[in-house]
Amino acid sequence: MSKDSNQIHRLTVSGKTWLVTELDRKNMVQRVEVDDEELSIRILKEPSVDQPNLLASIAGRVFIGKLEESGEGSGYVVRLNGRLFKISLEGGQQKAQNSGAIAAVLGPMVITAPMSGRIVSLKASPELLVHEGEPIAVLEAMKMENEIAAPKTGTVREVYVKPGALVKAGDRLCLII
Amino acid sequence: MSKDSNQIHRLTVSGKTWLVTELDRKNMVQRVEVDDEELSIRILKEPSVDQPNLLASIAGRVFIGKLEESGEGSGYVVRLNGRLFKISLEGGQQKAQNSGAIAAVLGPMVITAPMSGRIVSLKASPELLVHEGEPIAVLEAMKMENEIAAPKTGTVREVYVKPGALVKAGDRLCLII
Amino acid sequence: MFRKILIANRGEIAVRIIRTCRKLGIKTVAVYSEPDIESQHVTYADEAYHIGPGQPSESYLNIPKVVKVAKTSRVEAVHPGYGFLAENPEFARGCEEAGLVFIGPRSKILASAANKFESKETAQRAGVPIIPGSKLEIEKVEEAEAEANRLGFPILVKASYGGGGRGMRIVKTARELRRAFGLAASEAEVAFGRSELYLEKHLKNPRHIEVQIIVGPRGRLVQLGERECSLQRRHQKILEETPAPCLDSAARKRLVSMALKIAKATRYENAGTVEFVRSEQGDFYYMEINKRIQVEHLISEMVTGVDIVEQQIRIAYGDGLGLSQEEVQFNGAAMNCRINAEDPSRNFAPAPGRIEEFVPPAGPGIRVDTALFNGMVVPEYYDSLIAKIASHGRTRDEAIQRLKGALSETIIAGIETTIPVHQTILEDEGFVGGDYHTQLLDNKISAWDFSPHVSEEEIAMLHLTLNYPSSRRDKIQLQASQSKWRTNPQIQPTPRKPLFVEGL
Amino acid sequence: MFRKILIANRGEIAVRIIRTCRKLGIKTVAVYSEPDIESQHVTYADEAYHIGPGQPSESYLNIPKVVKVAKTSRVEAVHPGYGFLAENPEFARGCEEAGLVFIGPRSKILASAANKFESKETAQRAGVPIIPGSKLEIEKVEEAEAEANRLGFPILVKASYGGGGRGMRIVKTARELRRAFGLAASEAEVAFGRSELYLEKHLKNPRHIEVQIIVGPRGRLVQLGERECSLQRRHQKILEETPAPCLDSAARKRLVSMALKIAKATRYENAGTVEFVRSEQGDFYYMEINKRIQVEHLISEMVTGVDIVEQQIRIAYGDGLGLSQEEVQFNGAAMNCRINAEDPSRNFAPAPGRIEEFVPPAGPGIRVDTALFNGMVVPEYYDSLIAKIASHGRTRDEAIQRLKGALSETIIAGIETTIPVHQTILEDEGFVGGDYHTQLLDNKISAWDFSPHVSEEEIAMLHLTLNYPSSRRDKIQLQASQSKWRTNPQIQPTPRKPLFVEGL
Repeated sequence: MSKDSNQIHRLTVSGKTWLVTELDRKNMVQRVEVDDEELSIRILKEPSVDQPNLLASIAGRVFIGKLEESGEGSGYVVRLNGRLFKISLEGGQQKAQNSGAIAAVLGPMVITAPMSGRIVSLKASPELLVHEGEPIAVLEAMKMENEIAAPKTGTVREVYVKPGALVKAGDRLCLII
Repeated sequence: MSKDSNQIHRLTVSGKTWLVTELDRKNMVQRVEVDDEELSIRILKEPSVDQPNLLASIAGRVFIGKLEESGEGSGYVVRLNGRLFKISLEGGQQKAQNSGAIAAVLGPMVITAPMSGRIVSLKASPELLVHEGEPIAVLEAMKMENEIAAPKTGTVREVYVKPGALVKAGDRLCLII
Repeated sequence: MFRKILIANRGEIAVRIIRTCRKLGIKTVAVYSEPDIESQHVTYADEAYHIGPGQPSESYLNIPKVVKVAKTSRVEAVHPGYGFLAENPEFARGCEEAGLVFIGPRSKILASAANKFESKETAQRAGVPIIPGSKLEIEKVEEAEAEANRLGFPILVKASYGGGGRGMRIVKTARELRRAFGLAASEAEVAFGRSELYLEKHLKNPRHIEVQIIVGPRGRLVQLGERECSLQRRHQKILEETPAPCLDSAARKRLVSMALKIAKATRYENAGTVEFVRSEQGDFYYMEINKRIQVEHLISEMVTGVDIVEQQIRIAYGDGLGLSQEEVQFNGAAMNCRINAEDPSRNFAPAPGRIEEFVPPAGPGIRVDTALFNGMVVPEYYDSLIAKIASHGRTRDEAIQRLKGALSETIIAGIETTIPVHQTILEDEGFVGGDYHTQLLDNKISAWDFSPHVSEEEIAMLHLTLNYPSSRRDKIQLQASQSKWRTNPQIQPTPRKPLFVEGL
Repeated sequence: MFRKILIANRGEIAVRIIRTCRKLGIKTVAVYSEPDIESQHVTYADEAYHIGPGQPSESYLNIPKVVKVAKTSRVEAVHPGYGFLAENPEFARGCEEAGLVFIGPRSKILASAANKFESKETAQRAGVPIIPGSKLEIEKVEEAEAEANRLGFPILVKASYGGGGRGMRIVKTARELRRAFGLAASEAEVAFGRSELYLEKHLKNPRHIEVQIIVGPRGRLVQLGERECSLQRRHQKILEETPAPCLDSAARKRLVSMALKIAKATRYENAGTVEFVRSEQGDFYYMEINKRIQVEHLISEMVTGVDIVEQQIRIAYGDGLGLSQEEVQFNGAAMNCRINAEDPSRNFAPAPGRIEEFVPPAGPGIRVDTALFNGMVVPEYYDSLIAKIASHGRTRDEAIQRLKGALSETIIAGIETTIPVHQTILEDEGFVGGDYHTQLLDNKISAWDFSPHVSEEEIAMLHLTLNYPSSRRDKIQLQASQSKWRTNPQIQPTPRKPLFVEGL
């Protein structure tokens, strides 16, 4: 723990990023700064291989934390009092924005279906110029129609699906260059 | 599956043993004899590494089976429609009875606490002769007193606990020779 | 009583019907589509049969298939639940012709009210007001303009053949009519195969209030009070309550007597719901009669103790009405939250997926109707309703407070749900004051923040859990293994509009 | 209203009290022993503090510790739940002296009724019959013989200082008295530190019926009807119901008026339960008054809609009685099953352990009060009650059928429970007929088979699941890994008798 002291961590949860700094630790009390608020965490039980739960209390409230499984890349899943939180470390949100910007510059991009469903309508057709945010397809799932917007400005090079087609999450819809 | 055909399996569940024989299998219908009753099992979905559930129906009733984890020795745990069943193969019950009988003949036996609790009273004392089924200790757990009976007739050689002691499941209570 | 019935539905309503059947000692037969094979309604039923792939048209809407399963499994009756084939006269006729009892009104009653004009004319003859509107099917925009001028703006353009919000448009001035009419007609054509439209006077800030009725043989009838269903998002009900907080006993009496008039005039049978609109001035207008069990029926059950599904089955069997109006006691207030698999922080995008953890709420006055369980997959083919969490209290305030507690206890992990929306609603002054209408949610919802609230304390704990020395080792091990957690796809869908706004 | 209260309890009752506090907007402070640190009552509370190791005497019964936590956490009141310190006058006094409101009767009322003779004399003065008995503390067997002859056999020998079944003996003939007296005296000495005994006339096949009362300031009082608690195993309640099936309205009126007389004569305060025995002839005899919330309070809540815990808190705060007798409506019937972590197929041996899977029942008329969750460990230190599964119906029959459905839906895997016992009871003719008494279960239970029923179909499926070719590979992999499933220990304990038969 000591090696991380005073280092600023960036935690992104539900699209919001917090700055977390570990301050000092005395006995079983760890002080932590979250954004500008200082909190004292009293460790009640440290995690072990047999008992992977971390038990601690803040201002009397007891929390049970457990690292569930790591996700892809910089993502983690932590269970806190039964609820699951997906966490990105080191400013995951910013990174996502950056990668989008890079893609816009770098060129060809395959648009995939964000969820399983049925293609209700398709605006993308070969050689069509599309602008970022412009709808290129409508996907029906759970009795709702969902617009799929172009993530970048460019020209549609190939279209892989037809209106009415059933697609699975991750299936290719079209290629924008 | 074919190699097991017509072989009689002994399944012990909740202390009762059934004789199970696999008869023929045509397409997705497996015929099985349980004791003297013949049943047709229609396989709806075979288990795979990704989808470990076996789905099948008997007389229209749908069952979802999953091998959960193997227990110790010949024990298995199967989840059937959400419920967990502990199963012994090859007549587990008989085996348990036998091992009891063998112990009675073979001699020294350490009696352990079947659950955590408090020793309320202790009848076992060194050199005491005890008969099978005779109470040797009373253990308190969940506000109930539970008698621990001697599993064999013999002489108490050593006593490891005192009245009032807190014990954990598996802790040694005494040695009977 | 019936020995065995088939439930031509899925999800929470199929499970709910099975529960009443178990109570009555009736065996149940479930049907399931491919993605539903491991569902709770399949394992809760005594028998279950596959009826096709995920697409509703090929399974739950496949009349010949469902009727065939009913016949081969030798059931005596069929309960259609809500949605799917529940109000389909062809399905009811199919059952009747196969010698099966359809648990609901007879096919000819379902068919007669399929034409909403006939139903409205019946209402008028019975002396129940309807919203002023054009009576005919309008095909030409000029005709619409003449009718609109007669009615006065604002008006509502609606599809003559088809239900709910599809093809519906509010037109505020004469100038907008031509464009709106064209768009609505083409939308109606696509959705229902018929482009005819009609016009209705548009009421400002209306309330949607409905009356639950149960009609036995020879028109014997009881009513289980009203349900206030004005809390809607884009014409879809979100939260329902009973009694309606805006009604005094005189207004309630007037409303109920209108509902009974409609039931009698239409010679209605079995359980049904008479829907009304209430204007800001307090006038009621008859809308339509829903000929099925409704999603929100449970709140009427909670205040009266009457099992509506049981009454449906008893009437269909021929046992008659099991209770008189005098036996129906109304106790306290009840309120229901529709929990949908939708992501409110991403404009209510559908959120199908695997349920990693489900912990339902419990305790005094709480009822949960759901088919959720740990590890199940919510399929993308069907309605997003995954649970109903309802509360009952001696007063409306008690019901609200209990519901807030219940929502805070509920854990549904793995997918996004509309629980944060309900939590926001239950804190909203307009809602808590009881003074709201069908526009409340659409007016306010864009200003609400539904990204799950995470406190500083939780952030500190998440950080510590992630970085605790002994956790780190696990972390490295875990990173090497395959993960079941997919990161969200980069491209997020934006829901456009609901497909079937059935107002279930 | 109180801003913050401490709950000096654990398990389902602590969770249930937290739910009412949430409803009322009161913050909660929980206390926990070491093995309870990950319990639901700890994470549901706003704050929670450790008060000692697993042994109750060092944690939940540790008065100075609990009072200290209450003071340092700055609560204004303490709710004791049931069991533990609930009726301990020293604890109530400790709270009072620390400036904390004890949610229950004042310490002097708890203390005065601790002497059961005083309480019985008060009853007699109020004109309420008590079971004929010896009035004094008897120390010598000769004295007992004289008293027994006066009363007539069979008689009941009971400990003067102590509760429930400890030291209790039924003596049928004069010949048996000497031996029974000696055994009972030494048992009482061990259990309560006092060997004095007293005698009571033993009634044949009695019923145990109790009346729920709530007393506000200045003796203002409401009653929430009776509860039939005769379904007992070795003097411990197993299943309770309301209304009592044996009572007609005249008998109910008589019973309730006796309960009210007792409440007034003892100047009782807050919620309490007046317990009666009913003889085969239909005569009621006052037993004692329970000065706490009871395990089975939920069935009275279900038929009246009154939140008894809320009333306790409001009265303690000084808000007075929140309702009048006229406002209390009785609707239908309710029934509660106590689900214990005990193995009925091994003579109800305690079955603590890890909950591998918990699926509670739900649906119309079902209420579940529990603190169970997936993965929790039921500790061996405390009472074996782990869940209450209750049903409400318009009729007793509906409540029974719903409860049967609910029990069949419930999954508690990992430990053994008494669910099979309840399932057998609900099919028992004597119980279903409503004609039963406190001996029913003890008379019948030895003839019942509680080994879980497994059907041929299930055996066939278990076999196939185990032996399916693609499963086999997993099996080998699994065998290599450590198992969390311990095989049952070879030596099984035989429960002798309950330690504290508190009749909670």
